[in-house]
Amino acid sequence: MPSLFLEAVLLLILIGITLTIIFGKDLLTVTIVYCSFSFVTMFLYIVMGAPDVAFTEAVIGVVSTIYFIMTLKTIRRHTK
Amino acid sequence: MRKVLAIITLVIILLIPTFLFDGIMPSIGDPNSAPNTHVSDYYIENSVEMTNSPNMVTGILADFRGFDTMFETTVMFLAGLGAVLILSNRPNIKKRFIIPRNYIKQRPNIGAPRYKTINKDVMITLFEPLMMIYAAYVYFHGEISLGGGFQAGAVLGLAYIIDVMIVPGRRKKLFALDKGNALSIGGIGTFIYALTGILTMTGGGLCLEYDKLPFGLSHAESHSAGILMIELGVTICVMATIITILNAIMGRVRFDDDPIKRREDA
Amino acid sequence: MTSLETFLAAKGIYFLTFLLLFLGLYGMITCGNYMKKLICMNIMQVAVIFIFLCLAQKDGGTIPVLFSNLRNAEDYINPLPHALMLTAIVVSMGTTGVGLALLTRIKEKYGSIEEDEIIERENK
Amino acid sequence: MNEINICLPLIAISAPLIASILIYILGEHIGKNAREAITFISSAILLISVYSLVPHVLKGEAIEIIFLEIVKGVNFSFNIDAAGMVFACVASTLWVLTSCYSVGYMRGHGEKNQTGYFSAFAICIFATIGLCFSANLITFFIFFEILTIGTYPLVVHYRDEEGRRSGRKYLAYTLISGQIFFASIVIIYMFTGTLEFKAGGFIKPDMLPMPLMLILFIMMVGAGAVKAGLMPLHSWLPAAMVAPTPVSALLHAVAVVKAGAFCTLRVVLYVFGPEAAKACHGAEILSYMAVITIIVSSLIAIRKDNLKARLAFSTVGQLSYIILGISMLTPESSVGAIYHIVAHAFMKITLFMCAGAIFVTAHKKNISEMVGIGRRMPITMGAFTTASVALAGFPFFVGFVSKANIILGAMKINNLLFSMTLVVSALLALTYLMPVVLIGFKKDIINEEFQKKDDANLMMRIPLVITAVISVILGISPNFGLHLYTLAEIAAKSIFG
Amino acid sequence: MMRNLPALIIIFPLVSALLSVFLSKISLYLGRNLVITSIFISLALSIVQLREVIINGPISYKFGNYAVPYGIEFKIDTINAIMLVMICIIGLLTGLFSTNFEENSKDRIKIGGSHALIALLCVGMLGMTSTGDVFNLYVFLEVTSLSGYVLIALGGSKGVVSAFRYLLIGTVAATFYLLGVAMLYSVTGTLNMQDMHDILSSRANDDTMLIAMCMFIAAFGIKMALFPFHGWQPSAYTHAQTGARPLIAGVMGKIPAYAMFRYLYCVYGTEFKYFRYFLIVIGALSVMGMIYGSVRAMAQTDIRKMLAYSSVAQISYITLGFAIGTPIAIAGSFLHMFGHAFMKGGLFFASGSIRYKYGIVDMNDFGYIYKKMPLTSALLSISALSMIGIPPTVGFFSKWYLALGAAGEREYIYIAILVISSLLNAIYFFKMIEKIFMAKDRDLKPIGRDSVMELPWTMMIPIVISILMILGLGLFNVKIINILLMSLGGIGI
Repeated sequence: MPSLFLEAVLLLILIGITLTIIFGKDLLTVTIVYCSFSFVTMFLYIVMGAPDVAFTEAVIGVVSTIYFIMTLKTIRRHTK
Repeated sequence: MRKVLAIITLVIILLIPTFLFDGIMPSIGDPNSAPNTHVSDYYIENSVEMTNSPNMVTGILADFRGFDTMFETTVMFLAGLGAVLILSNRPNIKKRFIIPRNYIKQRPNIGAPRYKTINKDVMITLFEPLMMIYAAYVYFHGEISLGGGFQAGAVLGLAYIIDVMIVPGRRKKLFALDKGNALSIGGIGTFIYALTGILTMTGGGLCLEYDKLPFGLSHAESHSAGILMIELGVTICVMATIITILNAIMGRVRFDDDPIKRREDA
Repeated sequence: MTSLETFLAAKGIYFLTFLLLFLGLYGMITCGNYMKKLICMNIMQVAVIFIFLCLAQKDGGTIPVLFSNLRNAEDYINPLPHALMLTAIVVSMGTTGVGLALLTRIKEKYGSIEEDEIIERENK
Repeated sequence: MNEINICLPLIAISAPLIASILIYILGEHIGKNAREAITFISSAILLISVYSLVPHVLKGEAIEIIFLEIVKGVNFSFNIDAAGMVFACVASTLWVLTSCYSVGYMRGHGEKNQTGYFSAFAICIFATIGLCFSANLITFFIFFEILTIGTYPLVVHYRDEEGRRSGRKYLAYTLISGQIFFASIVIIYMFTGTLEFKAGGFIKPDMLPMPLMLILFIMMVGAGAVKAGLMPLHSWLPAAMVAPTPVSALLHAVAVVKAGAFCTLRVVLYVFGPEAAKACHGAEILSYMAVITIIVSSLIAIRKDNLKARLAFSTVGQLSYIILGISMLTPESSVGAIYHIVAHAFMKITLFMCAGAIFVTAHKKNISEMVGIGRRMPITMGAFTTASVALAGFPFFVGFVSKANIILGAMKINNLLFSMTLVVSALLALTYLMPVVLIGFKKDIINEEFQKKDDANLMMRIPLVITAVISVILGISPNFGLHLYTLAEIAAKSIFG
Repeated sequence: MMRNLPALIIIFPLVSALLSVFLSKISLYLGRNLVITSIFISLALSIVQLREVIINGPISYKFGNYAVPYGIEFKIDTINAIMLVMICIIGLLTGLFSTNFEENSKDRIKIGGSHALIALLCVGMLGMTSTGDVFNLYVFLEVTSLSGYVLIALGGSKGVVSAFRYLLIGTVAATFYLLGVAMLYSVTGTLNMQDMHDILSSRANDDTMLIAMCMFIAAFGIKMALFPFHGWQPSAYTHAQTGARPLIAGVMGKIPAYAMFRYLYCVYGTEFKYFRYFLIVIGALSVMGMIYGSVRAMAQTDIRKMLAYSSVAQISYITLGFAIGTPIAIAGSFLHMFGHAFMKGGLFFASGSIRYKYGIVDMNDFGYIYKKMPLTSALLSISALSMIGIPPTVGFFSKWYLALGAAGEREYIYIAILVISSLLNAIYFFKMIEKIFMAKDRDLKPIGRDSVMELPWTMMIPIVISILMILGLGLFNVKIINILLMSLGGIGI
């Protein structure tokens, strides 16, 4: 089943994104990268055959990114 | 302490391959594995007839496991309530907005950027109604194809967010909700869901047994009506909660074009 | 089925998912910044959702929306985990919302969201 | 068995409890007269109801009352037998006298916290009466712990640093032993399936493996031994001397230490029984401990100048008589031990009341300051002399009756060490008490303070005279009034068959 | 009405909580009063339900009238029927109690909202207790946790940080739980507990089950603050909102313990291959927790923190009973659960009242409080004695059954630990009693509200009921034990 390859690739991308998030210093970058994380996640859901979940994740990804950015406005942007 | 925990976690990460020898989890895609046979087959074969919803996920979500969804909605309301209560105290006076009166006349939308372009105006005027129509479509069509109450509510909430954040100055906002009103609406949305449960009970059935809705409908109709009712509740609640949390957090945000900051700059 | 596919189906995907999960946990533990902790928490939850959806997959199945020509159980993938994970996603979003509200409040009270600075100010 | 007889024990037990609650709730509002009135009324009710139970016990009627199932399989129940009856008679009699004395002492001394004092006192009596009548180990343990907690406010009566320290010491000893007692009850229940007291014991020697049985025996006797102040575990008792004298009187003569001795009695003779106690060698160990305690405590007492401390170490020694009598496992010594509960109560309470009276009237604590005090307080010192002589075991005093029985038991098992110990300790008792009397009545050195005759006030004088007189009367006729000696004999007979 | 009892018990507080904010906008105290009334109705219904269960046996309530493994099922046996009553009582008392902490506030959302949170916390716990579906349990767990986070966060600036830490670790717990559910689902393909048990006993996959159980122990351990997972708990209990603290500290930790019991004995069952090892692990954790919690509690002077650490020790009593595993010990665990809810709830009611009246939380300032607040100090003393295990309070009897169970299994080490733990309890609780009755008079002045009575009646009622329950549960424990044993036999222990 070719979709398994796709899943593996997407998961590897997600792992890369996660590493970026863990070791990132700029919170805005981290937040934007997290937005892309949920974008890739959405693809993965579709590949896994769960369009409903993917739809929800798409909407949620937007909403939570907005929340994160809003919060980011109140706090210092750079971290140690 | 943290370092020790980190090392432990790393060790666990390295140990995962050893845990995952064959047989711990079923092979992906195996049609005969346990999760794909026992309850799953029953749902696939019967849920469409029993719930009158071609989208099996919606059928399960809203009908078989409707009680879960009731509390999922409650969790959303709870999140909104929590955000409002946590941020209900007056912010520290130095960090508060002190908005000059003439400033309000000039710029009724605090969060809006100073500059505006025709592109954004057009985008918004195009997008907002489209999003709302799409939300309505998602809501009504949820049981037939993808989507449902939650997605519809989230899209509606997003429409509001865009309205708040990007609408340029002069135009009136589509709907202005402060966080308290939004919260009340969220509560009422979830209440509609609970009310459906109560109605089925007054009709002589068990909780969320849509066949017993006291409207005198047939089996298929009553299930559709029940699912629509609860999806309405979910939609309202999710929309209101997204707006609530947004308002609660935005009350504390200091934007770049905050008048005080500009005064400081000058 | 090639051997790689068999490996992926039996172990590979699970391995990557678990790796993601524990990376999230690792991030939650090591990151000193509360915002990054929250993001890592979300990543962890997503990883669990992957595991559920992996369980739902079925060879030769299509998405669980009724097509008039397909009536058999083996034609559709398992819809139950999808319904569960919808709920889980929503719950995780609620948690994130509350977490962000707390974050804002912490910043106001302590002037920082770095864990070591907060501990320093708490002990003062 | 008619209904009145079932009611009587209930009245006896509930009277002090109700009194305590009433005093605690109303105490601050109604003033001290009403408070004392409540104490007197309830003590009179208790006295009458306990006394009227005596004839039934003498007739051999069994009075059993089951309230409710307190834990699964065990009832909260009372069973009134001869041994318990002896202790109940002593406690109820002495409550009346001590209350009378307390009133005098507290007023004479102008004490604070009197509400708490009278309330806690009544709780202690409640627990003691409950202990006497308990039919099984659970009920017994409940009252045992109530007694522990109820005594604590009395020990820390003055609320100062010293009081708190001795309170902590008291709690450390009693709570630890109580918890160990609890653990052993659980294990015994697991092995035997019953907890009902039975004369002669409900544990058969083959029920438990031997080392476990010995451990259990030591654990259970330990609880009683702590309260009774057996030697390595006694140090809370002198520390608790910081409390007011009526409290010391209660601790030493009436409730707490007697409860410890009574606990040992119940454990050795009613739980393990003579056979099992002998089989596991526990009784043997216990008796040697008691011998050491008797000698060592008497020697310490001689060196103490503080009168109350001297009396405290005397208590430690005298209580070991009871334990020794029990652990000899002969009928005669058991009679002696049970009767010594009565004897020691009257003798020691007289001594303590005298010490308190001297302290309140003449403000003297140390023996060396009391030269010639007999001139000022002849009645008090007269009572003191009587009790001292009785404690040393002179014939025609109450101490003789019990000690003679214990020595008889020792002779029966041909143990020379025990007999010698008893004789030597009687001499030692004379050694540490007679100097007080002699100093008190010394004539050659004239102390200005003590020239005028000015005895303690009436409320304190009456009780100590009564107890002194009783300790003489009981010495001449051990069965006077309540047939306490017969009761002790009945108890021993039921145990040894 | 009668057949819908299990659902109604949950729906009443839920509806009131949902409408509370809205109604507060109409009239200031309307929402709050509705919440209290609805919890009272739930209490009445749960008592009726308990009677039903005792007479007619376990109730199985199917939502939507779908057959068992397909829909969601509520399974009510006598154990959780009693627990429902307990949750409702403490919830009601807390609802009454917390009305006093918002008089100065005219913020309508806050008045309606904080009571809505209490009601939702009750709803979450009621649901977790009665559900028979593993995923439904997760949803209720989240409802409970979220309302818990917010109630903790409302307790001031330190509360916010504690709430955030609790949120992070609580979400990890929920994620672990979900992971465990995924593993069990991969073996069984069902989500119903009873169905799962049937399938697991016929088609066991021991390795997966082993990992899943580790996940469950970690998840519930975090949620109930079992020893190595307790890190969030002391500061969270300390800084939670004063009005809601009795509910949070008294009941919130017990429900995950019950859930763990369900997994151990109802889903896995004693015939599971590694069952003995789990019992040993849980027993070891409990033993360490008892000692650790008591030792830490001794060092505290803030009464709230001392009580929080003592909770770490007390929750271990409950898990110890599960680890012993005989019916009598498990019944003792549950008795301790009920008893401790009232003891700890009572102690927090009392400390909250002292804080309400004099604004103090440090025990060194408690001098002569017994003259000023006799009833409160009576409650403090009785609860403390019960914690130590002095008869005839309930703490003694639960310890009795635990020790009896341990003796029956010949686990003498557990008895020794029980004894040591109660002595350690005695050390710090008598420290508190000394402070109440014997410390120097500090000339405390009531802050603000001066009244004839010791406290307002909404605070007196919880205090009096706590005293009565501690003594009543102690004296009539056999009735409860019999009811509990009735169901434990049905589970097959």
